[in-house]
Amino acid sequence: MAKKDLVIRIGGEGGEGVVSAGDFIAAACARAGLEVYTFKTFPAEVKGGYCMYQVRTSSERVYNQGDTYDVFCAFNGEAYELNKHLLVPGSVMVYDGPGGDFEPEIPEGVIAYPIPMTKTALALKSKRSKNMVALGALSALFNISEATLKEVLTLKFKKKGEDILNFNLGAFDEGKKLAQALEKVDEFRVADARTPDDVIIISGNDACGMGAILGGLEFFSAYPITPATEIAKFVATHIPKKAGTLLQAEDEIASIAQLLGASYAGKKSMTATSGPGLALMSEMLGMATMSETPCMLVDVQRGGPSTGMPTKHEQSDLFIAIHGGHGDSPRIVLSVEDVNDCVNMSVDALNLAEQYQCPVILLSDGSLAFSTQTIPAPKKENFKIVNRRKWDCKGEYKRYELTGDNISPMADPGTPGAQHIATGLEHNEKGSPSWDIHNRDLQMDKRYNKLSTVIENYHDTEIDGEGEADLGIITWGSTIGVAREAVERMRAEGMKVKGFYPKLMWPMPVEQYEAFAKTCKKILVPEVNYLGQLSHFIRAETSIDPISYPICQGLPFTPSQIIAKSKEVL
Amino acid sequence: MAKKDLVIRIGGEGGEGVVSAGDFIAAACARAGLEVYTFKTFPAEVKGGYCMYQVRTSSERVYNQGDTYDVFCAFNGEAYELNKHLLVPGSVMVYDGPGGDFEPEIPEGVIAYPIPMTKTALALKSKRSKNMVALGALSALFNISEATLKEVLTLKFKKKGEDILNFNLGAFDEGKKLAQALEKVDEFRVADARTPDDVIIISGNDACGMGAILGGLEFFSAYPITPATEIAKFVATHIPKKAGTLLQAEDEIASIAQLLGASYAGKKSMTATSGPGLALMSEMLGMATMSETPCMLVDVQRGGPSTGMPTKHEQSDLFIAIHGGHGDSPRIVLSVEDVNDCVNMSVDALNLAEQYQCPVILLSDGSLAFSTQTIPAPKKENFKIVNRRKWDCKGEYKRYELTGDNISPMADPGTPGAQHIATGLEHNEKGSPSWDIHNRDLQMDKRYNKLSTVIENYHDTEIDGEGEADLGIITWGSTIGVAREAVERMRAEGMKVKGFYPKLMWPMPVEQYEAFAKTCKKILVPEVNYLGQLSHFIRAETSIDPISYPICQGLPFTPSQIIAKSKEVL
Amino acid sequence: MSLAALNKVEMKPKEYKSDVSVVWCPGCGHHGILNGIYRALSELGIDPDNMMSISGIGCSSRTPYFIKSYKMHTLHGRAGAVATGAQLAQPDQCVMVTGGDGDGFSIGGGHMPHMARKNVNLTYVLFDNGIYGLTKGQYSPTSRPEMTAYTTPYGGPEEPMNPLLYMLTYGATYVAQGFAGKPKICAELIKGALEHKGFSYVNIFSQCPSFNKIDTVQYYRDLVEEIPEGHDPSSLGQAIDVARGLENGKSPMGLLYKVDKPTLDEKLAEIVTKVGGHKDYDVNKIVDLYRP
Amino acid sequence: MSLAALNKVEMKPKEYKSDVSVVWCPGCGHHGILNGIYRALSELGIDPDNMMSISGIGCSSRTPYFIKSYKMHTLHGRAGAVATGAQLAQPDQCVMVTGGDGDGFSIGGGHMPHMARKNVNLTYVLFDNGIYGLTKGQYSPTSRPEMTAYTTPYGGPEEPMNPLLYMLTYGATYVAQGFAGKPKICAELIKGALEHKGFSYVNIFSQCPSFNKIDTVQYYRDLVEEIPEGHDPSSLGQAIDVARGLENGKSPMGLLYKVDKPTLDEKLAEIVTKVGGHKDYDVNKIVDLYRP
Ligand SMILES: Cc1ncc(C[n+]2csc(CCOP(=O)(O)OP(=O)(O)O)c2C)c(N)n1
Ligand SMILES: Cc1ncc(C[n+]2csc(CCOP(=O)(O)OP(=O)(O)O)c2C)c(N)n1
Ligand code: SF4
Ligand code: SF4
Ligand SMILES: [Mg+2]
Ligand SMILES: [Mg+2]
Repeated sequence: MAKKDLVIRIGGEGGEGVVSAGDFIAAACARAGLEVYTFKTFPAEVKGGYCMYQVRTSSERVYNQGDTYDVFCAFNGEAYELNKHLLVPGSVMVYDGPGGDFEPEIPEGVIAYPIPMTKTALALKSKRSKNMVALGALSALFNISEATLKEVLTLKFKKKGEDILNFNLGAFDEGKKLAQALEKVDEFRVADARTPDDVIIISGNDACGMGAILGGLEFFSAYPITPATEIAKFVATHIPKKAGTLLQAEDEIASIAQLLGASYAGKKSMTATSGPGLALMSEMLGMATMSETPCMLVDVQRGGPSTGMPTKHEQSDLFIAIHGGHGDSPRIVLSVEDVNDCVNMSVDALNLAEQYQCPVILLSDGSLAFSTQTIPAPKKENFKIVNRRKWDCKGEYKRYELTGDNISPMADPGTPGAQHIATGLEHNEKGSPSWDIHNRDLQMDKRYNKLSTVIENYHDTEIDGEGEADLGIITWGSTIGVAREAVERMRAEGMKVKGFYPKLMWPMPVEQYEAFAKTCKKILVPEVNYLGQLSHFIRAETSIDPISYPICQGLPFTPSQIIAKSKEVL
Repeated sequence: MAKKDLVIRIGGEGGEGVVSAGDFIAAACARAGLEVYTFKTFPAEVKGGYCMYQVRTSSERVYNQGDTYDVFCAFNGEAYELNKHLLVPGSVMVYDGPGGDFEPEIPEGVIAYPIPMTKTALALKSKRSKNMVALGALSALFNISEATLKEVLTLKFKKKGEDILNFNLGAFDEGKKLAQALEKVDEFRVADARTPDDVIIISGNDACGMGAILGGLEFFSAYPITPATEIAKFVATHIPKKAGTLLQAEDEIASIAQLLGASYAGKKSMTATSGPGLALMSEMLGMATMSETPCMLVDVQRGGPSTGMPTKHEQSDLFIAIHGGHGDSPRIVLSVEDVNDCVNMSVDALNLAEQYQCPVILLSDGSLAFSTQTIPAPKKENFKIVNRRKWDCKGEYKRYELTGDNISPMADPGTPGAQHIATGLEHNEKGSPSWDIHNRDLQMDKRYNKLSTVIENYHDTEIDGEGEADLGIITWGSTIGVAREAVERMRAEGMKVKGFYPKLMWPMPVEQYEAFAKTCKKILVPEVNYLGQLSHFIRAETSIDPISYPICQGLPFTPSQIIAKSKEVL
Repeated sequence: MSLAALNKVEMKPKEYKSDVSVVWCPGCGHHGILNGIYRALSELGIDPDNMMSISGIGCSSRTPYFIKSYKMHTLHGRAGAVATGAQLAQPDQCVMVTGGDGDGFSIGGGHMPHMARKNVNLTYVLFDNGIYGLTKGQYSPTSRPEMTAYTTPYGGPEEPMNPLLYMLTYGATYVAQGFAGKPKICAELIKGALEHKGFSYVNIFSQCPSFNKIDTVQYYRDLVEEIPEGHDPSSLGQAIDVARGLENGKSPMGLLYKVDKPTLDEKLAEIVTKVGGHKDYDVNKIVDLYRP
Repeated sequence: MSLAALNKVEMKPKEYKSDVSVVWCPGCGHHGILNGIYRALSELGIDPDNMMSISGIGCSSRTPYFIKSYKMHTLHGRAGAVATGAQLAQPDQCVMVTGGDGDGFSIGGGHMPHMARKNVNLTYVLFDNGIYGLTKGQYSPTSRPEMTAYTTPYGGPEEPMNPLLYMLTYGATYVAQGFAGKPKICAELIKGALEHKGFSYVNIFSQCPSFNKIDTVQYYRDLVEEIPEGHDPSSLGQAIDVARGLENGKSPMGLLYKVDKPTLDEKLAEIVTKVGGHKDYDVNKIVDLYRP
């Protein structure tokens, strides 16, 4: 398979402009009509610490961050130390030298381009221009269109004034010159510009906010928490334009309580949090279930348990999302694969919450949260918006009426003649407390059975591949993108491999799982957590006996990891 | 099988003395050397409402509340209405009449004894003596030793003064006379007195408190919640005698936080709550896991989800107990069968928490909470008390040292030279924050692997029966006692049935489950919740494909229900 | 409330009774407070269709069941936070929270300051009986330390809190105190609270004869005294003084404090105005911001 | 603390530094507070083996890592509750909580009143920077409304709280305020707090140059002023007045309030004495109470 993509990784100290350099490259590539998938790791410390930004770009669809980098740009010695084990023959390193804080040893077969970034920046009398020097060099070395990059820089810096803009462009040019003075001996280059599709470039968190607003969100309350806070920032910036409301609550319990109040009062409402916040919300989620109040929650998963590894990637909240309440407390759980899903499935989640009058938890994760990706520009017109079923104002109003599909019409406060109570107590059709055993059966059945149509109403789980296979890969969340590439590459090697990529995690489309598994000799379930949480549910709910492949080191899978494991189990 | 037991049910209005009448019968039977198992349902309303107290007593071991009553004593019309469907030929009703608030219709074959309770009480000028009149009548009719009952009454009332005592004894005698004037046509009688074993009679909640104190509890903090609050009451009364500390916290989060602080500071600590409280504690339980702080928690389950049916019986917190935290957060989950277990397993739970330095959740349930039972008198001397492994004061102290068994010695504050941090962040052996991927693997493995010896260290799951069977019943919690009788009765009918009664719910002794299942053609799992929560874990963790039999109406199983279902599935 | 915006109805106090029968013990102070609420609603002519009654868990938190209105019976301690969301969602409706001392100041204590300082436009009526009634008699943050109760068989170890002083400190814009034994005064104070634009708090002493054996009707009757004439309810300083106790050591009954400040919904509406927001804004314009 | 009961050590301030390096941004006020803590510990000669440093989550909550002592880095908002348990378990040790305005008064706000009114014998040092530092700049309960921040791009809609007034209202028995720019005064106030028997609270203004762009060092320098001579720290009334602001509108720096009251551990010990409790009590006697 000819290599169509290029992966550039920049590593340095937080505050050295690593992130903005990466952002500029990503934006320039996107502007040039290429596909972009970025991946970042942030320092866990408050300031400083190692920070990494990786841009993968291609003229074809990019599904994940890639196996490793092709080009590594080292801003400092720490970054070099942390990344040198990945310098394999044929890979390229651009580094701060001479005059940086380290002297790299160049392994056999690795191509190294020294660019005196710090020295040049100091000569320009601004340490902060280091990243511009690097950017200029990278542009010249790897065919990242100078014109486009300069457009992007201009857009960014012109707000800050002509002087700042020109200074940065100047530093860029210095870097370019330094690179042009070197002899290029590698073959890596960013693909040529194409006519751009109708795309946007956006991070997972922003995309959740965007999806929610496209989905008709009217009320949002949350408490800040890494890595979910950017969703609140997006909504805070844009919801007032739609005359909607954003509150920063005093804690997560208050935020979901406010959500339920607003939802009861008729507004499409949501919150966003991460594992610790979800844990705190467990009790109130049960109230949403019992009172049948629409409730949409995004959980951007991070490394657990407890405070864990807050800035690290993990997919380990499936247990709490599905089982994390006392009593039998049904809910819908969705999980996104990529940034595009963040938009579309935020709409889905709001729709499902309204349609089924229950909690809907949308799982995202730490690596998607900050991954910027090019996605088709969403259009309001293309989304179907679902609103809660409203009372027809006929007869006596019963909030928990046993209807044919177990979904009872709602009546917002202010509706004449439909006064009723939303309650966390077991209740009869009218909402009055009831411990009658017959009523208990009816209402428990109602809350579960109304979800029986979720599976048929939601789109089928995607199957990647046809016919019989030796191996079927079932995975979820952002690991799907990794699996897609692994499957494609294995297939190219002649292996018979298929993929099954669920987005509706609960209720589980058991028949779809089983039908898929019937076509595969073995089932492998890679996921980024310790116990193999999806494997657990597959074993519990289906007849499939999967091979669980959990990893739990704070990093996403690479395609190669999945390929290697697939070969091992076959 | 000759009937050796007698079940007397009293029903009436909360406040009419139903509970104290039942308590007196239970105490008298226990004093007479009989086994006692009581069962109550309380009004959910603040005052008034239907209230039921049932005493099952026998000269042999009693495992559960029974299928139904033999004798029903109706204090009022509501109680009669709610219980008349259980009046079958041969059963007996004692009722308030003439002069009560209802006129019962006596079904064919039912024996009815009218006792004018209200009228007699009014004649005595104290409505409150109604229950004494009933007690006297029941004593005379069913051979409940008058002498013993009067001893019990004397113990109770003499504190309140000679007059009150004599008045009550007088009312008792009135009831006795009324009954003696009737012709006894049934054959029910309480078994004759025997030399009492060394027993106590105590409720499940009190027994949890007692076990904790026998287990060396030093610190208790909780927030009141039905049906767990009596545990705090017991501890509040008795822990100061041992110079221990009880706090009523401002909420459940504070109570488990205080617990962790005290435990870190070296004290054996616990809390007690019910489902909603457990949900609120989810986040802090993860902190206990991550910081490896001993943490013992009793969850007295009640009808969920949300506020649900707070005074009703349910076993539906297995999901949250095992899976209710974000991230992969290991813990130990135990579940009691009866009041005797409440004592013994509270000791176990404290021991395991200390030994494994992790959260231990002990599940009890609403019907056990208030069920008083005769149990062997526990003796301090018979309990093995486990304390946390202490640092040997040699070398450098590392809080999270990777030892052979993955259990690291602890050092209480005040220990010279062992300053360290307990943290919810991922950390290295010394406790410093670490995102190193190798360290991450080691510490995740440590937290899970240290629990790998729990199964071998805890006693094996009891198997009821030998050899091959057509049906194996696996159940948990107070349903075990019901299954025991069902199995016994089915066996007496010649059916080949066995039982498997786990008390260690997590980690699951998978091999024991599977070995048991191998000896049974079919496996039936009755449990009082909606989804079949234990069945879920059996399907997920073992190769067994059980027949799930969940009921969820706020009431415990009866032996007959299990027998009927067993016959159905065979 | 913005009562002006609401259409008025003519209903007698007893017409505000729902068809759920009141479950409280005979002699419970909560009965008196409920009567005060009925009367206040009637005097203001509040339309039950435009009212939301919201509560947590406790005997007092059963109140919404007994009132004709839209209502939520939520979780222990969370009524205020739920009501904040409901109020912001429907800023023109009348929102009333009812609940107990435990519900409000123990488990719910973390939400109180924020509701108050944000000046959420709702009325909070706290049924203060110095005990956990529903769970059968544990001490609460307002219990006197000499009380022996469920978990304090040897007496309580804590100083009680002062709800009025808390609320003034938190920035509540209407603070008053009543006593269940004086339903007319209760009605008056609740009426004032409902009329007030902003966060209004009414603390009402309420005896729990079943579980609080020391704070009897008579105890409360002796404890309270009407705030002396001449008190200036616009002065926070004076209000704080009165909240700390009248000169004769009694607990004040009446209106301590009332001030006008912008409410949270008003401030949020200002933001919408500032950005020129409206329901029909074309959200595709937001998408456009993310084109490369 | 019952410092008397602790053995004293001779250690220089810098000897209290742990071997974990400080991670805060250059210019962060938290550095100054930490220095104040080191100095106070040194002056009191506190033995690190007999001290517990406890925190929640936030930049400020990283403090325990930098101090030689036993320590816990707990959950966001829960440090006070954890410390309450730790203090009661080891009443003779020195317990200090450090944390931020968000940690203490937003998510942790529900625990504050109870710790204070129970007079838990510990010291709470609150690093008040009017912002959520660790999560990169959202408004906190002490942020000024004019601040535009992460979730308030159009300005904040809320009135800030007054930590000093809260703590006085809650019944803290020692209340003081400092400013990170004055580490000596901080040291003095923290020292007094650690010496105080009972719940002591020290609020310290601390600039966050990275995310709070309006509450600069200069802003705080202009904001604070030492409490005028003649202030009587035993008078709650005076303390409340000062907490509401000095006459010239400035924020008070110094000791506002100090009073002696029995601590929670003392009161619980009294109960033990009352029942004649001791470690060797024969628990079988409790079992005997349940014989039929
Ligand atoms: C999370 C949670 N914890 C505990 C409880 C149990 N609970 C119900 S009401 C209550 C206290 C009630 O006291 P208060 O709020 O003063 O109301 P009152 O009954 O006195 O009117 C408690 C502790 C609960 N329902 N939920
Ligand atoms: C349950 C939970 N919610 C949210 C967070 C995220 N979080 C961490 S620190 C913090 C606020 C920190 O602000 P502050 O306490 O003022 O300390 P500072 O960083 O300003 O010193 C938040 C919201 C968390 N860790 N846990
Ligand atoms: S228990 Fe107390 S508060 Fe509850 S209804 Fe009865 S008297 Fe009222
Ligand atoms: S972010 Fe602010 S509070 Fe945190 S270390 Fe930096 S300056 Fe200090
Ligand atoms: Mg109360
Ligand atoms: Mg802060």
